[in-house]
Order: sequence, then structure tokens, then C-alpha cells
Amino acid sequence: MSKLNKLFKNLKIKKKSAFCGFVTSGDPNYASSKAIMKEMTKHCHIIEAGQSFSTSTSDSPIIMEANDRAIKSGMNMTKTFKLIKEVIKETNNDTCFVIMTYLNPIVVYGVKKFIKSSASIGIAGVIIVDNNLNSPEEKILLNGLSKKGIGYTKIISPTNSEKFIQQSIKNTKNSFIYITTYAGLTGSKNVNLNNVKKLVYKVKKYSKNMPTGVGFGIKTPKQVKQVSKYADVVICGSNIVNKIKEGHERRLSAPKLAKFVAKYVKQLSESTK
Amino acid sequence: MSKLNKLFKNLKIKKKSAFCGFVTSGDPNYASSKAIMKEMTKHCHIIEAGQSFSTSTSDSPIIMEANDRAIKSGMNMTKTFKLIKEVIKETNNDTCFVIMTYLNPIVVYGVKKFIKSSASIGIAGVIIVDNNLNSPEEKILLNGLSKKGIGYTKIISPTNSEKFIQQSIKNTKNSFIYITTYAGLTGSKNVNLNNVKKLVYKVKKYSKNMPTGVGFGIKTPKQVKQVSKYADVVICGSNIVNKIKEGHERRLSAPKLAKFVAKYVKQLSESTK
Amino acid sequence: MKIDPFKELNPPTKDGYWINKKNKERYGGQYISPLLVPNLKRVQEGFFKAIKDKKFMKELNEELLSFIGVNTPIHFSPELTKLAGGEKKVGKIFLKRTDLHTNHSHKPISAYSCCKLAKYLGFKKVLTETGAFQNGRAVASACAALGLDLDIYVGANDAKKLAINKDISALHGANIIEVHDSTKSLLPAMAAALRAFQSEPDSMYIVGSVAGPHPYPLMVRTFASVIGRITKKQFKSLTGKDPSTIFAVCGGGSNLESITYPYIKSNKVKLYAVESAGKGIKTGKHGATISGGGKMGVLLGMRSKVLLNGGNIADSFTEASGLDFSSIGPEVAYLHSIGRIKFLTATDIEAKKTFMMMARKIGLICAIEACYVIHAAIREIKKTGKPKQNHLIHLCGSGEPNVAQMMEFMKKNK
Amino acid sequence: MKIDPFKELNPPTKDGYWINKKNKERYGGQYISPLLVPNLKRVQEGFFKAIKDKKFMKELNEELLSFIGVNTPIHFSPELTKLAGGEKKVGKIFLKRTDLHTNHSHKPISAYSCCKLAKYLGFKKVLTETGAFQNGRAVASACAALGLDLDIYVGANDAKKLAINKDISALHGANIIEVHDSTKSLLPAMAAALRAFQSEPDSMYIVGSVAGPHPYPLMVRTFASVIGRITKKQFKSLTGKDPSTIFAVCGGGSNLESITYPYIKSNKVKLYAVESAGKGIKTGKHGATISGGGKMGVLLGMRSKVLLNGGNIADSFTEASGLDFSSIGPEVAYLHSIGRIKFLTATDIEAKKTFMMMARKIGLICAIEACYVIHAAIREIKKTGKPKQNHLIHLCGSGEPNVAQMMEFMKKNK
Ligand SMILES: Cc1ncc(COP(=O)(O)O)c(C=O)c1O
Ligand SMILES: Cc1ncc(COP(=O)(O)O)c(C=O)c1O
Repeated sequence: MSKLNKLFKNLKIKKKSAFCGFVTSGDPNYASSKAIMKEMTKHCHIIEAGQSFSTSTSDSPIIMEANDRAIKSGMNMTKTFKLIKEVIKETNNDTCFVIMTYLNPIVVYGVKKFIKSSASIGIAGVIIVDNNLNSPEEKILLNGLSKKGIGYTKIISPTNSEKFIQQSIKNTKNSFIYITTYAGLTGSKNVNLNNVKKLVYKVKKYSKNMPTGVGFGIKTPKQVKQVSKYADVVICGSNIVNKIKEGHERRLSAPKLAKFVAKYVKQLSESTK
Repeated sequence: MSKLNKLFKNLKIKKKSAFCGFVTSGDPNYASSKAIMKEMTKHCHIIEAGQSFSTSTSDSPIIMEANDRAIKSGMNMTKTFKLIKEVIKETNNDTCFVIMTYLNPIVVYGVKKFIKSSASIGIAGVIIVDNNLNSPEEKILLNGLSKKGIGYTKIISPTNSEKFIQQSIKNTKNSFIYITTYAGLTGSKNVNLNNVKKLVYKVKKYSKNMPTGVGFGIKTPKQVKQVSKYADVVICGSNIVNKIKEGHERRLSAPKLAKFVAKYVKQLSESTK
Repeated sequence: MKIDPFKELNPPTKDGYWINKKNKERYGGQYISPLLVPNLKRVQEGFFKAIKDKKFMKELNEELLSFIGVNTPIHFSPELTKLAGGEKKVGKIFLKRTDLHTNHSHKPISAYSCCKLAKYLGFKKVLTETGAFQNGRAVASACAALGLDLDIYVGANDAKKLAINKDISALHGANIIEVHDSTKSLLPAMAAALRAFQSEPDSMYIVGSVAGPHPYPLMVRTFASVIGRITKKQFKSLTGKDPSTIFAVCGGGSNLESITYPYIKSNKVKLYAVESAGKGIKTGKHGATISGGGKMGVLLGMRSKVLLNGGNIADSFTEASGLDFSSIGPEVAYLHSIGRIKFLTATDIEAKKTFMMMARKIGLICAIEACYVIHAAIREIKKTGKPKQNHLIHLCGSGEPNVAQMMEFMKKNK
Repeated sequence: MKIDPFKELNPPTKDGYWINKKNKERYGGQYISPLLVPNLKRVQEGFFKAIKDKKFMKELNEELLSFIGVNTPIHFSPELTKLAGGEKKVGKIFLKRTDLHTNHSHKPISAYSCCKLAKYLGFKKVLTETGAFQNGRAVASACAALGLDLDIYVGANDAKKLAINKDISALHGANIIEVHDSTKSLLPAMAAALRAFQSEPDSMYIVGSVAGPHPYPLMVRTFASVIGRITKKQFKSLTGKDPSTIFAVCGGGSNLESITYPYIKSNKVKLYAVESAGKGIKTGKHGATISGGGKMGVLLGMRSKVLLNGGNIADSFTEASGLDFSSIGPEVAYLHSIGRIKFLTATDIEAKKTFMMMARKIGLICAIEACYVIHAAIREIKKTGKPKQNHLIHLCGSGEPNVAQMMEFMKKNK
């Protein structure tokens, strides 16, 4: 059974939702990022690690800045794999690592090599923001990753059509489907609970057992609590990244920065139902 | 007999050429200009007084600057008449005053009024640089001035056609015809003696008794001497105007400026044959 | 696309006068120093020879079409029509897109044609003057294309101003000569160019408007009338008839004559010229020779209406450098005197507001000069337009040279 | 003048791919966040509906003719012909005068057409990006004309540069948004505009070249091909046949596709694209995606050739801001991969020298972008041209925006 499926099975028994924290891999630099992720594993069921792409077409300004910091500090796909590998080795808990990225870094790294590296390191899942449902790359990645038991997540939003949602459910394997609370950029608007409810019910209608992850704009413990009533995974990103920025600007050392961020993550995580 | 004709008759008897000095009327201002002209009457048979026109299409930069000085000091046609009238009154010698100007100042002053004023003051002749041989204004001015015995001078240059020269001779009445030593602006090139010879002979061929004035670029006593071998009138302008500028810039008082300029004019004048 | 041959509809006398038969007033002529007579004769004879030379005219027309791009469109503007009161009330408003020429105004047509003539007559060099480098740029481009040298005379004060067309003239290889006489502006620059012509008989002088001694006013309007000849044909094929009214701005009068000339005998077509009222006619700070009470004078070789200051020429004033001229072409003055062309005005501030309106509502960056005519035309059409009429406004140039000036205006008026 | 209807000669798959049959490589597609899918669907369906809507197309064509002025001339240049070796050796050289459009480049055609589509589809606002404000100005003008609001995204570094087209965009009323991401240049500005599209589904995104996710590359070349359709007709009537060669500069590829598209199935017509070699391909400082060894990547929603720097996009470098792009339109990359379009390059210094040559010898102020193609074309024609051939160079813009840069060059090289 894949890592994510195992997680969802356990949580189902406990009737609990999972908490997923997003960070940009290598933000603000390799050492600090590693410390942050290690610390976060204590509070997150899932860590979504963003592999930066400078020409991202979907990230909020907050994440764009994190991408800039990571790229400037020399991050790339190879280093991201190395970083996650080290974190997994050194923490030895069940936290699932999901790589979030764009297609170009994967194409340049090599699609086959990407699947192989993900598998050998123990990546739990992959989200590729700009991979089209019908693209030839979609089929290769979906099949390749699934064969290795790695999760593949598609994103849907309130403005997507029924057909698109059904297809996205089909292409989501060994993982949760990612529901955005609104159509827009991460962290740019306010959570619309109504949207969340509607989309979660819609997904469950088409696929009773598909775990649902909900993200975009979830910033407060209260919001986490509300969303976790409907969602199997609550995803927080922008505000965690903002904490990293804040601590980095205050020139905190890697361990201190990690603690500073983890404290906030803990608050969020503990609010899940 | 007109003033200029009387002058030429007298000089013919003496076998001498006339000397004509050009100044811009009111340059650098009314008082100095009056003093200069008064002083110049001692050395010039003819004084050509330019009535400034800011949009002159034929003057050299040196004369353009003199025009600017005169206009700035408030000169206009009325004041030019007043100035010449006072000079004539206060000097009481035979110097002939010729007004050199463009058509616009005359048109604005009023053509008839211009003729009347010229006559009443005792102007000896008029040169209108831009009056076309065939213009309606030409006929009126030529006839009107001739009736009052005031001379009317046309200008010809080495590039003019035979026909144009003949017509210019016809339109020159009670005065000398003005021959330029080259085609160009006053004071801009070097005297071409060959041109002078040719044109003087040509004029004499068509009209044996037409007095010839020669001007443009005559700057040194030597040139005056050479030109006066052929011409009935030798006309110097730019360098006299330059002396006025020099004295004015040295802030000479009106009487001193007049003496300074006249000293140079005397040198030139004495070089006529 | 073929350009209709030129037809002489309003010949001057052989001395270059247009004569008002009623009051016998004469406009035009050739008031110049005798030293310039041979030069002008060469130009005059050459011009009459050239326009009868089929090969010359064929080549010229081809080059005007493919190099200058004279076959510009006529644009129906629903927005301007609406602004003037709506089609049902006042008819339709059209724009002749002269802004789409190479070098972006009407000037390049006569500039190129005159330079072509200069080359035809064996001149190796051209002399011209400029105020805001509209004419300077147009002649510089033509001289580069035709392999002629060029001296551009410009008033020292004008030369100091930053101007994209000045730089472009320099890029074309023109030699720029600053004139320090008098007001150091357009008028002394014109005089200086004419004086240079007197000193350099082997160069040909070219004037930037329908002004100067005979044959310049005649020559410039004859060449420039290509715009009107094309317009006449286009407008007929677009609407089935001639326009009811034509509006053009008027500094010297070249863009006015360029579009109206072929219509001057078509008495059903009302012709309007728009002058710059500057800060307002009453303030005395304006560039409106006709509407501002100019008198007959003799200037730059021509007899015409002039803004006078005693025996000298009064300074004109307007923020549109292309309209900053204290006189007007003699044929235009004549056509006004016989009542054929009506004169209107617009102030600088009205023109600037119109520039913003055109940029915001029509999507066009118009030469500030063109904004005077657009403003006055809409005002006039609002007042006198009738249903089913078609009104034609000459959009005589594009507004790149005015961008800095207009950015300031926009910032102040936010 | 009538514009020939568009014929689809090279359809992509329904997912927007052009597929090289030999090596199975795909170009194009729609690689975007799922959140953008509905927006793109609305544009895509709207586009296919609009180009089949006769009323829409008739109106559009009329406005392209009278507002943009697409019926620009083709100019035979004896001087360029001579420079390339003479008519007897290499045939004749012609210039397509796209510089004579409103806003002075090819960009206004697709900008206006896309804005017209936006209005047709009920959008009230447009989003676009720009580097040197060529596209910004073109879209700003169109939005003003059509009454649409506009946000222009521009890299903060680009926004700092003095640019007449930036000021003109502001005069048109555009809202200019500075992008501080990444290199603060065109690429992040494009990404930012796409991201804004995701946040503002009621606005329509418009791209400045034949790039971006499906249907943008298809849509832009379809609209822009008006230039080629008119050219094809004009060239036939001018010379009796198709040109032997066509040369166009290539940044993203819109001006290249705009003129070559109608000829892609006419195999006798050789098609050339010219990229900027910047300081020289070998220095690595260039903007030549194809000639500089770009690899397949996925960028801004499309699969195409890209200059890469690891998993990120490498900075391109060239002094021609219109060519400063690290990728190339997918259809162009496809046409190159099947050998239909040949690629050449010219360096920045060669382009600047060509600018001066054009200003001095031809009398035209060309967009610096156009000077790369003129240089490379003359070099190629010199080498391979044959008697009786006709060569067509796309003069894709006029050079007002380059004047300051070229004045410096002139002063340094005196
Ligand atoms: C665009 C434009 N329109 C009009 C004018 C006025 O000239 P004219 O009255 O001769 O047409 C100028 C002169 O520079 C100009 O540049
Ligand atoms: C005049 C001009 N030519 C060419 C280009 C390059 O664009 P493309 O390669 O899409 O034609 C640009 C882009 O701004 C441009 O302004």
C-alpha cells in the first residue's frame, strides 16, 4: 500500500483529518529549509515541498518570493531530492513528502529519472501544477509513478466543469485530490467554505473513497478547524512561508528558524478535527 | 536735379568715385547712431542707412546682429526718418542719405506716407532689397519717388540674366545701380574683381550714363582702391558695422564711438580713386 | 491604387499672385533679393517641367505610394460621431489617417516631392528650415532616400528643446545649423535658410509649408494635393459622394491645402481651417493669423496676411510648435478673402484636452496640431451638422513628438 | 481593398499540438494550472466561434483596414538590391512596410483583434504583459478604442527604463503594474499576467506573441496572418508571382508567422527567420532560442524550444527588447523542426550598423528588431540570391523607441 493510502487508512480509523504544511524546498536556503522540514514532521502528516520554478504561472507573490530565495540559494531538483532524503532519514517518522512543482523542472531533470529518484527516496506523492489532463506527459507520469506506488494528485477548483472534475478524479491515484477554496492564486483571497463543501460533496459523489485535500487561503486555526470538518487533508501554505520569511529577515539561525516556524505549524495542525 | 545726380555730376568733373558707408539706423541705439552718422558725413558722399527688418532674407549675420541691436533699442521707420532728419539738419553738408530696407516696413508704414516722408526730410535715394521688378509695389514706389526727385536703386549680381539686368537698369532712376561683387550675402565672401569689371561694363553697355555702385565684401583700403577704378560708388558695410559692434562692446560713449568708427571710415573713404 | 493626375484649379498669375477680383488685393508674388532671382527661376522652371514629365511623375507617384505610404485609410469614427450629437442629428464623422505616413505627418509628401525635384534638377544639396523638426525630419528622410546632402536651419531656442524628430533628423545624416538671429525661432530660421540659398546657388531651398516666394506656395500645394486627390476618390467609393464638410488645421496651410485643394471648386463641400488661439485670441498670445486680425504684409518673399508688430513681424504663440507661425500661405489667405474657406479656432488647452480624449476614447495618439481641428470640428458639427451629412477631419499627424508635453499635462490634471 | 478570408493551412490537434510526424515531438499544448482551464476554454471556444461569425469578421477587417491601417505598401528598394550585389546578380529586394501601422509595428493587429474578441465575449477588462511596451502600447491603444479596461504587467527593471511607448500606454489610460519577481523582466511579467488571469476570470488575458497556452499561439497567428494575406495579393499584383524568399525577424515569432503563414504550403517560397545573436552566439549572451541551442521545455503553458538554465529558464540577452525572449512560439519551433523555416542570426552590433545604414541610405528609421532581419537577409541574398528572384523582407516596425539608444551609438562611432 502506498504511503499516502496508509496514512488515510489510519486517519479514517481515528476519524481525524490530516494536516499538510507547504514549504518551498530550499527556502531560505538548504540548511534552514532542512531544519524547518525536520521540525515540521513533528506536526504535519504531510509536507508539501515546492520545487521552485521561476516562471511559475500559478503561485502567489508570497510563494514567488520564496521561489526566488530558493533559486538564489542554488536549489534545483537534484538538491530537493537530496534534502528530502536527508530529512526522511534523520526524522524517521511517518510524515509523507509530496513534491509540488511545474512540468519544466521535471522535463529538464528527465521524466523517467524523476520517477526513479522519487521512488528510491521514498516520496509519497507528486503534484504538477501545470500538467494538463490530456497531455502525453500526464499519462507517462501518472503511470510511472503509480507503478512505484507514488501518489499523483490533481487540482480542481470551484470554476472547473463536471467533466474536468471527473477526469481529475480519474487521474488522481494513491493520493488525495486537491480542492482549492476559490479560483485564484494561493493565499490571495479569503476561504469560501461554501465552495469547499460543494466540491467535497461532488468528489465524494463521483468517487466515494477519494480523499480530499483542501487548500488556498487557509491561514488561521479557526479556518483549519472549519475546513477539516469537510476535508480529509487541510493544506496551509502562504502563511507558513510568510513565517519563514519573517524569521529569515530577523536573521534567525537554522535551528531557531525551524522552531519559530514549527510553533506556528503546530497551532494550525492541532486545530484539525 | 536730384541730390544723387548732383553728386555724380560733381564727381564726374573731379574724375573721382564716391564713397558710400552703410550703417543700420539706430545701431546700437538712437543717440550713438546719430553721432556715428554725423561723424560719417565728414567722410562719406553717401550714407546708406538700413531700416531694420527682423525677417530679412538677404543680410549677413553681421548686419542681422546690427538689426537686432537697433530693434531692441526701439527703432522703427518713424524714428529712422527722425534720425536722418536731425543728422541732415545738424551737419549741413552735401552727404546723400539713402534708405535701405525691405518692403514690409514700408507697406506697414504706408507706401504713400513713405514717399511723402522721404521727400520732406530730403532723402536722396531708396533701396528696397526684396522688391520684385514686376511687383505692383515696384511701379508705385518707382513712380512716386521719381516724381519727388528721390533716387531709386536696383541691385544686380553676377548671376542675374541679361534681361534682368536691363530691366533693373530701367527701374533705377535718379540714382546708381547697385552691383554686388558676388552672389551671396553681404560681407560673406571675398570680392571678385572680375565680376565687378564685367558687370560694370555690361551696365555701361546698356546705359552709358548709369552710375554704378559696387558693394559686398569690400573691407580694406586696398579693395576700395581697386574697386573704385571701375565703380562710380564704392559701398562698404559689414566692416563698418563690425566697428560699431566693437566700440559698443567696449562701452564707448556716443561721441567716442562715433570718432572710433569714423576713423576707420575715413581710411576707407580716402582710398577711393 | 493609382494616383489621379494633378489638375490646376486655381492658377496664380505668372508672377505667382492670386488676385481677389473684388478688392484687387494680391496674394503671393516673389519678394526677394535680386541675388535669389536666378535660383528661384531654376526651381520654378524646373518645377513646371517636372510636373509635365511623365516619367518623373510616374516615379514620384510610385515612391509616394510605397515609400511615404500616401494611400492611408479613411476611418469612420462612431465615437466622435456620438460626441458631436449622434449620426441621426449631425451625420457621420470620418478621419483621414495622414498620421500613418512614413514620418507620421503630411509634411513628408511635399518634402519628398521637392527633394525628388531637387535631384531631377541636378542639385546635390538641399537647404530647409524647421521649428519643431517636423519638416526637418521629413526633408532629412527624403534627402537620405535620394542621396542628397542637407542643411537644416533651426532657431537656437528651438534647437535647445529635446525633440525626438531632431534626433531622427541627425540619424538621417542632416547637418543642423542653429540660427541666433532675432527671436531664435522659426521665423529667423526661415529667413536664414533663404539667405543661405542666396549664398549657395548650387543647393535647393525647400520650405515646410505653402509659404515663401513664388513658386513655393504653388509647388508645395501642388505636390501635397496628392492627399486630397486620393481622399476624393476614397471618399466617393466609401460613401458614394463628396464630404459635406472638410476640416483641417492651419499653421502655414500645407495640410489644409493638401486635403482641400481638389475640392475648392466643389462649392457644395464646405471647407474649414482651424487656427491655434493659443492662450485665447484676446490675450494676444496666439497663432491665429486670420482669426487674430493679421494684416497684409510682405514676408519671406510673399505678400500675405501677417501678424505685425510695427514694421516687424509679431511673435506668434501656441504650444503646438507646428502652428507657431505669424503668417499664412498666400493662396489660403486668398481663399479666405473670397469666402471659400471659413476660419475657426481652438485654444491650447482645448487641444490638450482633445489629445487626452483621443488617446482615451479613440485609441489614437494624435499630433497636438491635429487636436485643434478635432476640437473645433466637433464644436462646429454639433452646431451646424445635419442628418445624412458626412464630415471629414484631417488627422494630419501622429503625436509621438508631443508625448512628454502631454505626460506633464496628464499629471497636472489627474 | 478586401482582406482575403483566413484559410487554416496547418491545424494543430484539438489539444493545441503541432506534431512532427518523423520524431513524434509535440509543440504547443496547454500546460496550465487547472484553475485557468475554464478561462482558457472560454477564450478558445469564443475564438473559434468568432472567426466563423461573418459579422464579427467583417467588422474586424474594416477596423483593421481603417483603424490599424493594415493595407501598407510593399516598397521595392533599389539601394538594398544594390547592396546585396545588384539586380542582375541576385534579383530584387522588397520591403513590406508594416512600420506604417497605427502604433508602428505588427503587434497592433493581434492586439486589436484579441481585444475585439474580448469585447465580443463580454469581457470588460484585458490583462497583458510587456517588455519594452511594444505590445503594451498596442493593447492599450486597442483597449482605449474598444472601451476596455487594461492592466499591463511589466518587469520592474523594464518599467524603470525611459520609453516613449510606456508613456503612450499611460496616456491611453492603461494601468501599469510592476512585477518584482525573479529577473524583473519580460518572462516573470508574462507569468504574472497569466497568474492574474487565474485570479480575475472576468478579464481576458492577451499575449504579445505566438506563445502561451493553446489557443494563444493559434489565435495570434490566425489574426496576425492578415499581414501575409494582404502581402500575398499585393506581391502577386506587383510582380506577377510569389516571392522567392521571405525574411522576418523572430523573437517569439509573431511577425514571422504574420507574413509567412499564408506561404507555408507554397514550397517554392523559401522562408527565413532571423534571431538575435546578441553579443555573439558563442558568448552565451544572445536571444537565439533555435540557433543558440535551445532545448525542449514547458514554459508559460506551452511545450516548445526554450533556453534553459537547469530546470529554470535561462535569461536571454539582446539589445533589441522585442527579441529578448528565451523561448519561441510552438508552431514556429515545429516549422523549424520539419525544415520548413530556416534560421539565421545577426548580432546586436550588426543590427545597429544596419539601423544607421537604413537611416542614411534608405531614409527610414526602422525598429532595431527589423535591422537584424535586414542585415541577415542581405548577407543571405548576397550568398544565394539568383537573377530574376524577388526577395521580401518584413520591415516589422518603426524605430522611434530606439532613437535614444541609436543616438548614443552614433556619437560613439563618429
Ligand atoms: C502634424 C502637423 N500638422 C500641421 C502642421 C502645420 O503646418 P501646415 O499648416 O503647413 O499644415 C504641422 C507643422 O509642422 C505639423 O507638423
Ligand atoms: C518591431 C518588433 N519586431 C519584432 C518583435 C518580435 O516579436 P515577434 O518575434 O513575436 O514578432 C517585436 C516585439 O516586441 C517588435 O516590437
